[in-house]
Amino acid sequence: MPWDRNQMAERAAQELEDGWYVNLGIGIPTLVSNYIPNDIEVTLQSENGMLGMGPFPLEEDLDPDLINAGKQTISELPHTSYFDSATSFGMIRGGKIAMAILGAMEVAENGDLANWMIPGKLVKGMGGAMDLVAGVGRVLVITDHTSKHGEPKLLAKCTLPLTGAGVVDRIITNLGVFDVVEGGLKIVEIAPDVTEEEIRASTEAALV
Amino acid sequence: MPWDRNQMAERAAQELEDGWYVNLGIGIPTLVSNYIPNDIEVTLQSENGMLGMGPFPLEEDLDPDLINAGKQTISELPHTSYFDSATSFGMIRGGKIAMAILGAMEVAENGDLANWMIPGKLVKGMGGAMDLVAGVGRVLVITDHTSKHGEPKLLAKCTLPLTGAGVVDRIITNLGVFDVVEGGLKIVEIAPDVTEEEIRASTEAALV
Amino acid sequence: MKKVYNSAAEALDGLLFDGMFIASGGFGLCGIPELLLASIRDAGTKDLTFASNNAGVDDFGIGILLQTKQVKKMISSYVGENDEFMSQYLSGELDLEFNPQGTLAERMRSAGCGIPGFYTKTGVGTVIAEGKEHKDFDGETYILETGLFADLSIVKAWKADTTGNLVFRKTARNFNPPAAMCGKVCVVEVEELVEPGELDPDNIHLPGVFVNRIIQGEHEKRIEQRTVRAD
Amino acid sequence: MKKVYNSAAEALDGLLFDGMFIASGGFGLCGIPELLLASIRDAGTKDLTFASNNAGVDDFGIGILLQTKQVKKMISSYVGENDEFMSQYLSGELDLEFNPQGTLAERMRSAGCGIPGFYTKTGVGTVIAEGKEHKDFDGETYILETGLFADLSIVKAWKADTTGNLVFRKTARNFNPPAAMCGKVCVVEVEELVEPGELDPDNIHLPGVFVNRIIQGEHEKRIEQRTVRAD
Repeated sequence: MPWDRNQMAERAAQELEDGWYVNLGIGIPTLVSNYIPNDIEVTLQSENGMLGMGPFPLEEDLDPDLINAGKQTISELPHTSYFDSATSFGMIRGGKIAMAILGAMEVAENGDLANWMIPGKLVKGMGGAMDLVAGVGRVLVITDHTSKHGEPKLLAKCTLPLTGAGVVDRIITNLGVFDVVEGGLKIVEIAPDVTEEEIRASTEAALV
Repeated sequence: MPWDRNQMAERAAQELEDGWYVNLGIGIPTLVSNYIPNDIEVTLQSENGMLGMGPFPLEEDLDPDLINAGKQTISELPHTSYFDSATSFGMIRGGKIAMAILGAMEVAENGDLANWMIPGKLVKGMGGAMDLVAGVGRVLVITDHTSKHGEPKLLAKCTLPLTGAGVVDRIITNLGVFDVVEGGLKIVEIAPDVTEEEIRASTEAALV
Repeated sequence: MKKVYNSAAEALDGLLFDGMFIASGGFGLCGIPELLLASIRDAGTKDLTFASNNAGVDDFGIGILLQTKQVKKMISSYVGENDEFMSQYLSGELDLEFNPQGTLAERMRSAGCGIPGFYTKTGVGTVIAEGKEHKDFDGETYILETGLFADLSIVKAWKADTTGNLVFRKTARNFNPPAAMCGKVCVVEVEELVEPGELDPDNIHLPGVFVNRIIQGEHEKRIEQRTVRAD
Repeated sequence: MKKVYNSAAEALDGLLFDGMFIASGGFGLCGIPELLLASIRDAGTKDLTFASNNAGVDDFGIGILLQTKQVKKMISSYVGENDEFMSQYLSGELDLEFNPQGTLAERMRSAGCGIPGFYTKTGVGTVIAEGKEHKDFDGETYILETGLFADLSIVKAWKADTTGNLVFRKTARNFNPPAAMCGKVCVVEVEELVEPGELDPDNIHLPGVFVNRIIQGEHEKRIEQRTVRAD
């Protein structure tokens, strides 16, 4: 059976290492925080200016001055620090954030990522995604293997405007785990009861 | 009679305006702080990371963590703020400091300033002087009109390595006050009992 | 030199002109200069260009200036929360320049620090890099981004002393310090105004040299996405 | 992930190698990483390049590494307080690259922030500009300065919590934050080590993400120019 959203997040959490500072994108990546193994310390960065992001607050602790990059109210932790946006992206661009976990509209076999814009249709903006994929140590993408219409999302070449060129290191989909390597994507792991044939049938990118 | 060190500093203090943030160099410029008119508020910047520099401390308030750019122990004021060196020179380079008052080895008629190095002889470094002359709103130089050996210091052209090219706005010497204008230096004011002939005799720069 | 003014209108007096370029602090609706934005709406200043990470929502933040069609152009990283924005943009009434969020913040800080251009890897190989100078450093390709020099900065802080030293609170700091730095004049609105000496000199988030005018006022501080946990 | 080490030697273990490039915080003798410098002297690591605003005095600060001839090159803005330096420099034993103070600080910050180059007006028309790319922005000429990417950062803070969040005291902050940012690894010495939660999250001067290893120890904190007023 393919992984569901929570299982993908749980699988992604296994990628984390002790002592890492990590940025989680909106959507499934946010769920990863629920599965961080107890025996490692991972500090979450919110690019609007916070390290050490805590869970959603209790009703009585709601604070309009304390939100995450998705504009949701959150809480702080004992080791939290706050800083301005220039410093926040300084640490991102400077490679101090070990990993970003992001969603995708399309990923190409060469590691190109498109996740911010559908021309003429969806014009919201890239937010901090372009800085993240250019700056952090490792880019992990979590995405459904195909679109709602069943179209492959792992492509030979992205058709949408790029967020970054050649930036993705690893992809976790509902069907498995894939690394961007020389010549295409390498199957690292297959979800339970999924076959390589199923993966090949729903993947446009070269599988090597 | 030509001005002495304190009179030069007193004259320089008249250049200051209410609300200004000012950086004072080492030597005579430091004395300017003794003559700031009571009816204006001037905040002194120390480029090692402080706005609102106070006087030397009382013996019992000596603090190794509180020094000025000349490495002297100083004191703080109620409106003092501390910041790092990148921020400090951000405000300097960004033009937020209204005026720097600096010493000089040589000033040229086109506003070139040399005050940091005598090749083969004095190799100390420019410290923050190059950033100051390039960044602040207005550069005021205080210097003796001639060297210890009686040589002119206001020259047609600097002979020493420059601190900045065309950066000086006004010069206060023991003999008078001079503006850098099109074609040379303009005499703005003459010290009491000094004659224009005396000034001309000890000045190499074109006086217009 | 008095920096403290009695109202937003007073603090903005003489600073506004049609076609001007304003840098604004805030992220989403968090830490936005709501009083100054309302005053700019009341002043009716037109053809504004705004550098601001977001464009507010329809009836709050920069959104209120979109409703009155006072904005000509936005320089932002994300504008997805605003229907009015979308309709004006799609109809061609509003110009939009997307900047990656970190590039936007750094362009503001750079201008404030006298740096007219810097190189970044962000956006290389994307539409953001089109038309920009490319340069290799140590075998990697970067693009040149320029400082954003604004006519006016409007920002929101938590506390100020009367000399303009500012303190921000939690994630409401965000773009406020870099936005404050990049304007020819910087006007600040605060929740609390104190006397010099009441703020810790080691913990001033933005020194008063960057601040020209200050007002104190009541803030709505609207929450955009109210999310809570059960226990 | 433990960041706290028991001694300077332990904290530097595995990080030192001959010919390496070290960025150091401090201004004059104020806020210098005195314990780490002493430990590098004891380790005997050779052919070091140091980016540091100053070179200490003969028997304190980087001066102690000049005495043992462990330094090959200094990148500094002012070295006037050190006779040993001067004699080694004039005899050709020591290489020296002068950087304007603000350029040095910004080169450190830039490297730490992933910016390999930036333009500045500082030094245009002087020896500092020789051989550097010149570029005009808006009718003014600027020069390109590059990021200073160090192998190791050594800095001194007042307090740290065990996750590496740092707080500095008064003008001892100076070059420490930018120096901390530009190294592949950053080692910090502090006067006081506290538990997470004991520092105010709004007033962390340098977040723990920039810090890899921490030691706590006794500091001499020598005063270079003792100046007092009478009453």
